[in-house]
Amino acid sequence: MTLTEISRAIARFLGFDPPTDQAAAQVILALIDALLIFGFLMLGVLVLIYVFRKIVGFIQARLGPRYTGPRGILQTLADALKLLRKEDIIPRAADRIAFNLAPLMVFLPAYLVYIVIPFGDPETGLVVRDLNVGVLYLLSISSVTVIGIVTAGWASANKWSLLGGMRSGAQLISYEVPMTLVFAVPVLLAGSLRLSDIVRAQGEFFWQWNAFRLDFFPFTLLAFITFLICALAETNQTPFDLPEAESELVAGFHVEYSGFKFAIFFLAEFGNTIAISAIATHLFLGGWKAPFPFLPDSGFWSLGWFFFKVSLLVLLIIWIRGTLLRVRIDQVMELGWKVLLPIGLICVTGVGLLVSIRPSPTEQAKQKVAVVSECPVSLQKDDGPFRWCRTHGRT
Amino acid sequence: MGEVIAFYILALIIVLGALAVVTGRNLFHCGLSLAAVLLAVAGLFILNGAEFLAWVQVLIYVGAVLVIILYAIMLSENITGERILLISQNRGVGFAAATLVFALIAFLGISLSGLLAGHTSSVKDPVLALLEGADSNVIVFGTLLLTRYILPFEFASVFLVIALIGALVIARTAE
Amino acid sequence: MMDREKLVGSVGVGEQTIRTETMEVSMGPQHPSTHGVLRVVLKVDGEWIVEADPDLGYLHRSFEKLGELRTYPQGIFLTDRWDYVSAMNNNWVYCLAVEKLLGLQVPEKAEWIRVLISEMQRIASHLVFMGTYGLDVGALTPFFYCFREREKILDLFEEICGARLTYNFYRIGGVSRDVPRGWLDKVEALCDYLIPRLDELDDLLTNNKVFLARTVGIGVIPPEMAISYGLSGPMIRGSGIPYDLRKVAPYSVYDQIEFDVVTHDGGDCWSRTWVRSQEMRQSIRIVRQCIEKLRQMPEPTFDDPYGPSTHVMAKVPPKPKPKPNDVYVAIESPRGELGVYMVSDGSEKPYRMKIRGPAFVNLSVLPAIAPGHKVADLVAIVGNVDIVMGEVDR
Amino acid sequence: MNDQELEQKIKENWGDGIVSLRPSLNGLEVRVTPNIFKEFARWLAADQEMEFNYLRCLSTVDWVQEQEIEVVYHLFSLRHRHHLVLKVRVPRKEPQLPTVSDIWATANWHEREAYDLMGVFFVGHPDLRRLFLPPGFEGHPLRKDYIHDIERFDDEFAEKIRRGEIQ
Repeated sequence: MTLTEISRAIARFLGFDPPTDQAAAQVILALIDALLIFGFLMLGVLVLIYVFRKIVGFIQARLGPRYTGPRGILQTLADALKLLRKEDIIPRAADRIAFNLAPLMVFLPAYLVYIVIPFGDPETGLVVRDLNVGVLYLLSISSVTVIGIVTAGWASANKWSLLGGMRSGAQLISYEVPMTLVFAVPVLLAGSLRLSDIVRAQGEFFWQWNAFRLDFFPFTLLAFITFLICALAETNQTPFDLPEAESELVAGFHVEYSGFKFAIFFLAEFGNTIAISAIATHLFLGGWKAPFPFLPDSGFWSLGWFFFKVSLLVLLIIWIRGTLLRVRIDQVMELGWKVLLPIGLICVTGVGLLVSIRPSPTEQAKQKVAVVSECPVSLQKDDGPFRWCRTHGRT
Repeated sequence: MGEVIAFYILALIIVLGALAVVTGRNLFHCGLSLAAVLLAVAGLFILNGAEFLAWVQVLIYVGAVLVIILYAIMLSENITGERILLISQNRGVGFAAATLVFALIAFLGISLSGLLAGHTSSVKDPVLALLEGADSNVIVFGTLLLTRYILPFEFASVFLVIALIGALVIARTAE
Repeated sequence: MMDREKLVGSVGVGEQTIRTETMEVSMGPQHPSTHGVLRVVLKVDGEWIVEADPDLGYLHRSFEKLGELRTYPQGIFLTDRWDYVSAMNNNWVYCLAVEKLLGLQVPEKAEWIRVLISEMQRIASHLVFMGTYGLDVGALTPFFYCFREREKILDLFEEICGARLTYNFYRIGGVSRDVPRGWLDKVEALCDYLIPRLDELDDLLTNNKVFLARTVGIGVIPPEMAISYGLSGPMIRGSGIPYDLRKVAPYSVYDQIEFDVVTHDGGDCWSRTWVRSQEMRQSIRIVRQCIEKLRQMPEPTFDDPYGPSTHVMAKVPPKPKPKPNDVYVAIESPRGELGVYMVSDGSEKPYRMKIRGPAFVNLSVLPAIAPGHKVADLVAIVGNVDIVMGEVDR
Repeated sequence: MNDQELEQKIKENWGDGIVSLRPSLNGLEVRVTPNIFKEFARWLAADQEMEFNYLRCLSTVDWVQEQEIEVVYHLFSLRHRHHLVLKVRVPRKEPQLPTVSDIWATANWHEREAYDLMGVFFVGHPDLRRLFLPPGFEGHPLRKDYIHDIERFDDEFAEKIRRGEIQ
């Protein structure tokens, strides 16, 4: 059963038969999709936090949660409930509107990125909307987070949170630049901005995946590493957890937040961690593909492979968090602008040159795109390409 | 039907947001209203089938330009003391000028669209003809940018590089 | 270090300059990395510190006054609370001062036990430093490792005096009890256990690339400045001056013990951290020598290991009344020169007791070295002073 | 230099200002008058053979019977490794002494502490504020005749805070 089918089944249960009632069905289906994604996000974050606590506990020679539920698996839930029950404090000097709006502005992008991420092979329908500009969508949506963080820092009327918000904004913007550059590498290789196309453009063997592929060595590997570092910075993970560096800025931009709003920030942070791992999986690690062609990777196997790779990346992030310490803000900036940006440029230039010299993979990709667009199961129907061109260019 | 409803909702957001930007008293709220306007404009682009443009709009205007604006507000406003209040002084003149500019743009838009429609209907564009079968407007867009509109495109990039170097030069003299 | 004009900052071209405004930030007393209740009033220009003014007294408990109101043996109970991370040293310096006023000779075994325990306390204290300093610069994991190791030392302390934080073990004229049988073996086993752990800690923290990036060149104290500010302990040794009271003015039996005074010329936060990490190894060396020595001394002759023992305790009257005199006694505590200036007027209570806390003096250099650094560096610098507010405020 | 040599040297260079010179438990103890104190301290720090560059401790003792406050400096020379105890007494009614924080920076906070708790005014100190006790606190608690009226103190303090005189 696929995501689409689940949605349709629920819609049918609610009394909307999709084929007959088009407009309403669309809305209902979209809502159900949104709810499913939200459910996935919540569940994923709950599991992630539990795993995170256990693994960090293991690294730090302690036990982690133990008592709430079997092996402490309900601890996160208990904490979430605790946070929801807490008093919601708004500082007197705070800008109430912006203060209340900020958590939403941070959370929504973290939530919206899941729309384009295929959770497995899109042919089986494990994606909400496989947008044709998926990569661009990811970049632009995640760039909105900065505004939420800056607003949170400013609206709290607290100097620490202002400093934290400013730091965070500076960090996110700085790392978006090299990140955008290395995003271009898989796009160049696949000749498409669609995430599923990027995955399809990667080979069947694991050494043909973007991160390890030998024909573009070392540019793609460099791009992958750069992406990982940027991912750490974008999700505020150690060693780039300066925006909330508790030993310097107390808690950074969310120092004045409590209860539910704090929970939302927390949710967004961990949601982003999963999302960025998923994006890295699709862009560089062959998405839902098995490492060897003789291993099954269709249908629900694709789901399994995808989550396996995402988990590996998340584990890597947790491991780094348990090992490294925090760098200073100027060192963060230096790394971003003086090291990662040139590396990103080199990667893009190198891959671009190699692509233009070699027998064009773009052409192959185009053929694949054509094949994909004929796929009957694909939920996404592309709207008219650049309507202006079409209407005015023809006839 | 759905598109029409979406258009009116977006238009409402744009108009109200724009009004909030120019009449708001709290500078920071003005900035946030501007964000809403820009996002709604991106929504309009999507309605017109220009996804690429829409997300680039979000990426650049919301993710970069607006953040710079918010930074400027945050850094110049004294958070411990009184807040800076934005009071428009020449409302009448401003309104008149805005109306004039709006009328001009509307006139140009209407007349130009008619002109273009009449013009392009007779000429078959070779580039567009080549791309007839493509299914993603991104490819059309990219191809057009790097073939037909290569000169403006390169012009823009050279301009940006000049601006970048200029900013660096200004920043360096301070040291 | 940048000068102040540069710090306040002016950006612009030619004649036109934009002056940026400084912001006053109160760091602490409720701040995660001020080690208790230190408050630093900061003037910052963006992230740059222009001025740092420590505000003390949030943990002021007036021990000097309280000391005047207690008899000499009663005063020992107060000492545990000065520097609660290395309480044994506080006990020691207080007892030393009273013994010196009384002209008392401490039994040799007691001296060796004192040295042994004091060095173990030094390791424990430095472990706390390494852990919390890791926290300050953003590394959570070393904290747990350090505290795991420290627990083992505290377990051994618990075995000899029943307490884990406020020991009250040293007494005027010796120590309260002899060490139990088999305890020395446990200490030796601990030494064997600790050496690889310290190496691991160095790998994890001291020689970590990010740690180096955060601490090298930060909070540099030139040697002249260190002397002028009267810094002591790792703070002055990190500036390359081998000022260690155990060598410079040996007390107890330190003149019979072989060890090296660890110094580093860097003068920055990393040097001081490195000095501490090496000092732990030197302490282990001293502990081993003490064990060696104590093994040659008579075991307790009675069966109850916690019973009274004359060979670790000199004969002291229950209410000692030293002749009117004054004395300044200082020992090398983990933080540096911990001194007590004690004036007696012939009564059973000290007339005046002044505590010279090493962290207090070490902290006084902060306003001089903090400007020109970033807020994050201030955390690194304050953490590196290894302050214990109980002793700074007293 | 050992204590005898130190004594010799001080006797040679300083006449009237020296009140007493005697051995103590911490080496040579010199008591000087407040008049020559600053000059003497400067000489101790600067003289090549003395070079007392390290101020170990600065203490104050309230001799209430003599109506005097004694300020005690424990000095140490890192190069020559000799110790010296420098004592100076000031009248209790008007305890004033020139600062030595320009000679030994250690004295900066120690003098603030002494001012805070004992009420000795160090003339020329760059920043003579209370160190431990809050600004607006009255009296100097380490003096022998200080009586802390907790209720009066609390009320007055609360009142001052309410009026905004104290932050």
